[in-house]
Amino acid sequence: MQASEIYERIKSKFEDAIVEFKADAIVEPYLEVKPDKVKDICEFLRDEPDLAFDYLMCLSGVDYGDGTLGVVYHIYSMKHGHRFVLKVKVSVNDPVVQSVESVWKSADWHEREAYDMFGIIFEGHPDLRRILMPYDWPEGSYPLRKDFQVPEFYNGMKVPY
Amino acid sequence: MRQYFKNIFIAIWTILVGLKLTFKHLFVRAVTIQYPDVKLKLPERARNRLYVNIDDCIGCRQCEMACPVDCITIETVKALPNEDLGVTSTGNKKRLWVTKFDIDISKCCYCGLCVYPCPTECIYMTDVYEFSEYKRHNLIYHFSNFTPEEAEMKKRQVEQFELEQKMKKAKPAEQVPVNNPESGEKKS
Amino acid sequence: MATFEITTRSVRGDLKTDTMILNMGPQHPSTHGVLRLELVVDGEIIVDVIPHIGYLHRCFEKHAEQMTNYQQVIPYVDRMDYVAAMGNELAYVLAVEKLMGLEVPERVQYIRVIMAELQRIASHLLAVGTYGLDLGAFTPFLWCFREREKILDLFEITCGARLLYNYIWVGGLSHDLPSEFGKKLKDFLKTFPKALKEINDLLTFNKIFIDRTANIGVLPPDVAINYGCSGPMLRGSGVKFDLRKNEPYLVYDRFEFDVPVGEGKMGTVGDCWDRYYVRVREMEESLKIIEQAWEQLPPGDVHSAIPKKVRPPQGEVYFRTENPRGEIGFYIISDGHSASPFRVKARAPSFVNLSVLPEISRGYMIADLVAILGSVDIVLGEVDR
Amino acid sequence: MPEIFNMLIASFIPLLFILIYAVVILWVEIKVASHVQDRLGYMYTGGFHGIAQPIADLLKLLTKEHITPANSDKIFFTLAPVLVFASSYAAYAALPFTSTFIAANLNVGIFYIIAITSFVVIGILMAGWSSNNKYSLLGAMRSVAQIVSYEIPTVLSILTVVVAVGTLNLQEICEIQKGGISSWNIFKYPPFMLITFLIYFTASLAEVNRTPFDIPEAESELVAGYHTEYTGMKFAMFYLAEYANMFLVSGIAAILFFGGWSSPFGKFLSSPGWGVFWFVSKGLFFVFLQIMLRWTLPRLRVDQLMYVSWKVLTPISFVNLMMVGLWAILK
Repeated sequence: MQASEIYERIKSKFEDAIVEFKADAIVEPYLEVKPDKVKDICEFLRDEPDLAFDYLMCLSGVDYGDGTLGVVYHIYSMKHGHRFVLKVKVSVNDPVVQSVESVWKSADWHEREAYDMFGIIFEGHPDLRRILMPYDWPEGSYPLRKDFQVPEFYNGMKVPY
Repeated sequence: MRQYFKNIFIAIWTILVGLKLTFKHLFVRAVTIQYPDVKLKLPERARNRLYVNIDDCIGCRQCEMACPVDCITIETVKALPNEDLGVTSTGNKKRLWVTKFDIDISKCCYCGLCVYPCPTECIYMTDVYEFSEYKRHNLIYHFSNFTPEEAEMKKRQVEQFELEQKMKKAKPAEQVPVNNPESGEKKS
Repeated sequence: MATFEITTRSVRGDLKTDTMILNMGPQHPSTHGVLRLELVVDGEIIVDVIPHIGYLHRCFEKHAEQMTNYQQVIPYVDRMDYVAAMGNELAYVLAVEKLMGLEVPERVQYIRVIMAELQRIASHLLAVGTYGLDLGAFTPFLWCFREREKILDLFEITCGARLLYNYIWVGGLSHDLPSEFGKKLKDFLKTFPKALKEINDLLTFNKIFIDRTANIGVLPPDVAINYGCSGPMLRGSGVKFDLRKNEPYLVYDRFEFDVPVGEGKMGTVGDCWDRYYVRVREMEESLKIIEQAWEQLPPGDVHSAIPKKVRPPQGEVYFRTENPRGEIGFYIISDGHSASPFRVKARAPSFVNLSVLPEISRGYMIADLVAILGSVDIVLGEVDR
Repeated sequence: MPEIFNMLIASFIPLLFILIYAVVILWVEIKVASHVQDRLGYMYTGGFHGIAQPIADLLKLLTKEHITPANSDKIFFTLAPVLVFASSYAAYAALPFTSTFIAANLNVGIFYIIAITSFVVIGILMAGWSSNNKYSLLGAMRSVAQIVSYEIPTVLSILTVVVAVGTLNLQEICEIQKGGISSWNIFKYPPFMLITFLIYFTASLAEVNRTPFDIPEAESELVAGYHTEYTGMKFAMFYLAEYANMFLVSGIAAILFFGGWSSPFGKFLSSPGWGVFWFVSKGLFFVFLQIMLRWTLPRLRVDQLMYVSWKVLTPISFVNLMMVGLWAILK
């Protein structure tokens, strides 16, 4: 199924959740949706038999550098062999996105990573801890954000050595 | 019951098959070599220790830019108009004194990215792979012909020259003679 | 020595017993690196597994943003899955090329296929060997290494490095194949099946090995898909999904090869033995691909399409390829004006595959956990990036 | 006075044998391992194929620091390796090296050996418990379960031989098999004695914690099992005990099934001096077999180990015992 058809299907069900559908984006079209509806949309995408997006390829956090953070979902259907890109944008001051952990289990660690690196809070995630950074990494410091400053000292060690 | 005895039989059989194989390998020629005594010849493309032929370096900093781990540090000083630095073996004319060309080989990741952009092919990877040191700072290789003091002197010379130039620009005077043969010997 | 049933929890009755927390790793012989597993065990039976990762985190994604151009990211990409560096480079380079809309010469594509498949064999050899090591068989490990050395020699004569190649470049390759490559490759293709048979005899079909791995760590296909597993992990569960077949990239659609899937030959579909055997069979299939690719290899120049400056247009791409460990994907955002990527996200197969570990290891014994972890075949460089 | 002197000499000879044998077998083990794996192993120390490397290793172990973990039970921690080594050393007393030398010619020699080697279990449990390390404890628990359950098939198979030869005295068992290869126990009551031997050999592998039954020290699961925390000479004691045990079970196998010190050619080369040679070389052959098995097989899991013992070896050895007994009565 083509991306535009998939978009039509989503539009017919979640008219109010859609922010933007960019059909002419370079390489792949994507659909931007509202962060508080993403779980419902994902559930719909997974459960609808002719969409059947059962495989979450990748979930990436992004810092766009202009005060917005984003989450990008690349999803794939093992059954039909089609793919789709969903996007969510939130402001850096209130970065709350619905968790899709209950839809695809693979989102579990990916969401933890996005939280760890960007501070995006996934609402409804059962175990939102840091995953790659050490547990004693300072609260509120998210290394992949564009405004991240490398600390001068880490645990008494000078950076860079 | 049949499965039970079959299992026992398969277990014994596969163990015997394995034993036969390992026993056979007792007499197979070893593939390892006795390293410090015997050394393999490395292929010509082997990427190991970096080497810089400083006589050919024109100080273009291409390698420094290409390095993904920033292990190369280059400092250059502009040659005075009266100094002739000669040409490299590839025929490029040298215009800069390379007062500092340090490679911190302990940071080097042996990717070889610095080798390709070099216009005079003066930086390349050799097949030397034994260069462990007791002190970490010994792994910073200084390829430049200048000692720090000489480099400092050179820098001051140029500063002074530029100052003079500025002064001269302010009040133009006769040309400084180019191609002073003595200053070409300054190197080393 | 028949297959045996797993009891999930010991019977307690009136006896007061307690679970014990056992720290496995970060320094442990069978965690394949610096993985720390917090095991909650009831005697020898595992109640829960909590993986703690990040000990090898090297900020790959941050590094990639800090580079001055796209080319410089490649050495960093190498270091993700350091036993299958060619595959990582391939995925990254193909993603950038797709973003730029770059066409590469046929010869480059064929050489890339040969390299990627050789790398797959090398990586699977390591996986098979260390799996034997995890289960106490030391000899197959070194036999596998002996074979792997031959592949590394091939890589060394081609690009000068044995492990971290920086060979596949955007638009081309760093070197063309050397003249002696063909002869050495043919030697390898001739001797490898024999070596593989020896390993099969010694390890794969050994009764003790089968008993240790069959019916252990069963991963049903729907769980595997839901957890995003890929590669031998997914195919071991019987899902016939291989990106080389399903989403052909390079010139994979021109070769004939099978996609081996787990068949439950020794136990249940999706157990450790299936995952292991899928890897062994994949090596044979890779051999087939290499043979065909070498025969069809066209002449040409490998440098002709390398662009002077890699500067993709504004846009983003998610490109995935089949690495030895599964689907490796790169999500690259380019802002259009700078020469370095705006954001690179690596979807590492081991990272995703590892997340299913707690799900499939509950109720087994500590010795089984080692077997399961070995069959997942993680590389910590890739898990932590 | 001379009696004590004699006893000292008699006890010293097995000790000397163990030490020399351990050094040799350490070297053999490493060399076999490396050649099986297509490599050379150590080559430098002592000239020919690193012949002096085991001695260097032992010296290194002797000079290493003794580390006692802070929270360990110090008395047991120190005592455990001694106990493990002492029990396997004590078993050598009843081992007939040749027709004229046996440290203690006991009527119930084989019974004594079975009894005294059981002490190893206590030593291992002490080591695992006192280390205050979870891995050690798990290893010790496995080891105890393993040795206790494998005692049964071992004893049953030994009992089968005893039924066949009608004595518990090891020296007499050897005397009976004196007439060359054809009179060895292994060829009696075919095929039951052969099966008995296989059971004994398998069970003895488990008794000495060798692959495929090395789960107490399974390095990829339990790091090093019960001796994880041991260093220096204490560790060397465990090591020595393991190798001493290896020869012990191999020696018993040689005595029970392969004629012990008797020559395979009947009267030819059967003087007491040659007796030592035959006995040691038969024993070493089985040690070699154990080493080969170690570098061939993966290891079993702890419950499969129990399965092998209780559901395979024990019932079959019971059947064997009965058949041999019946046959002996009917004969």
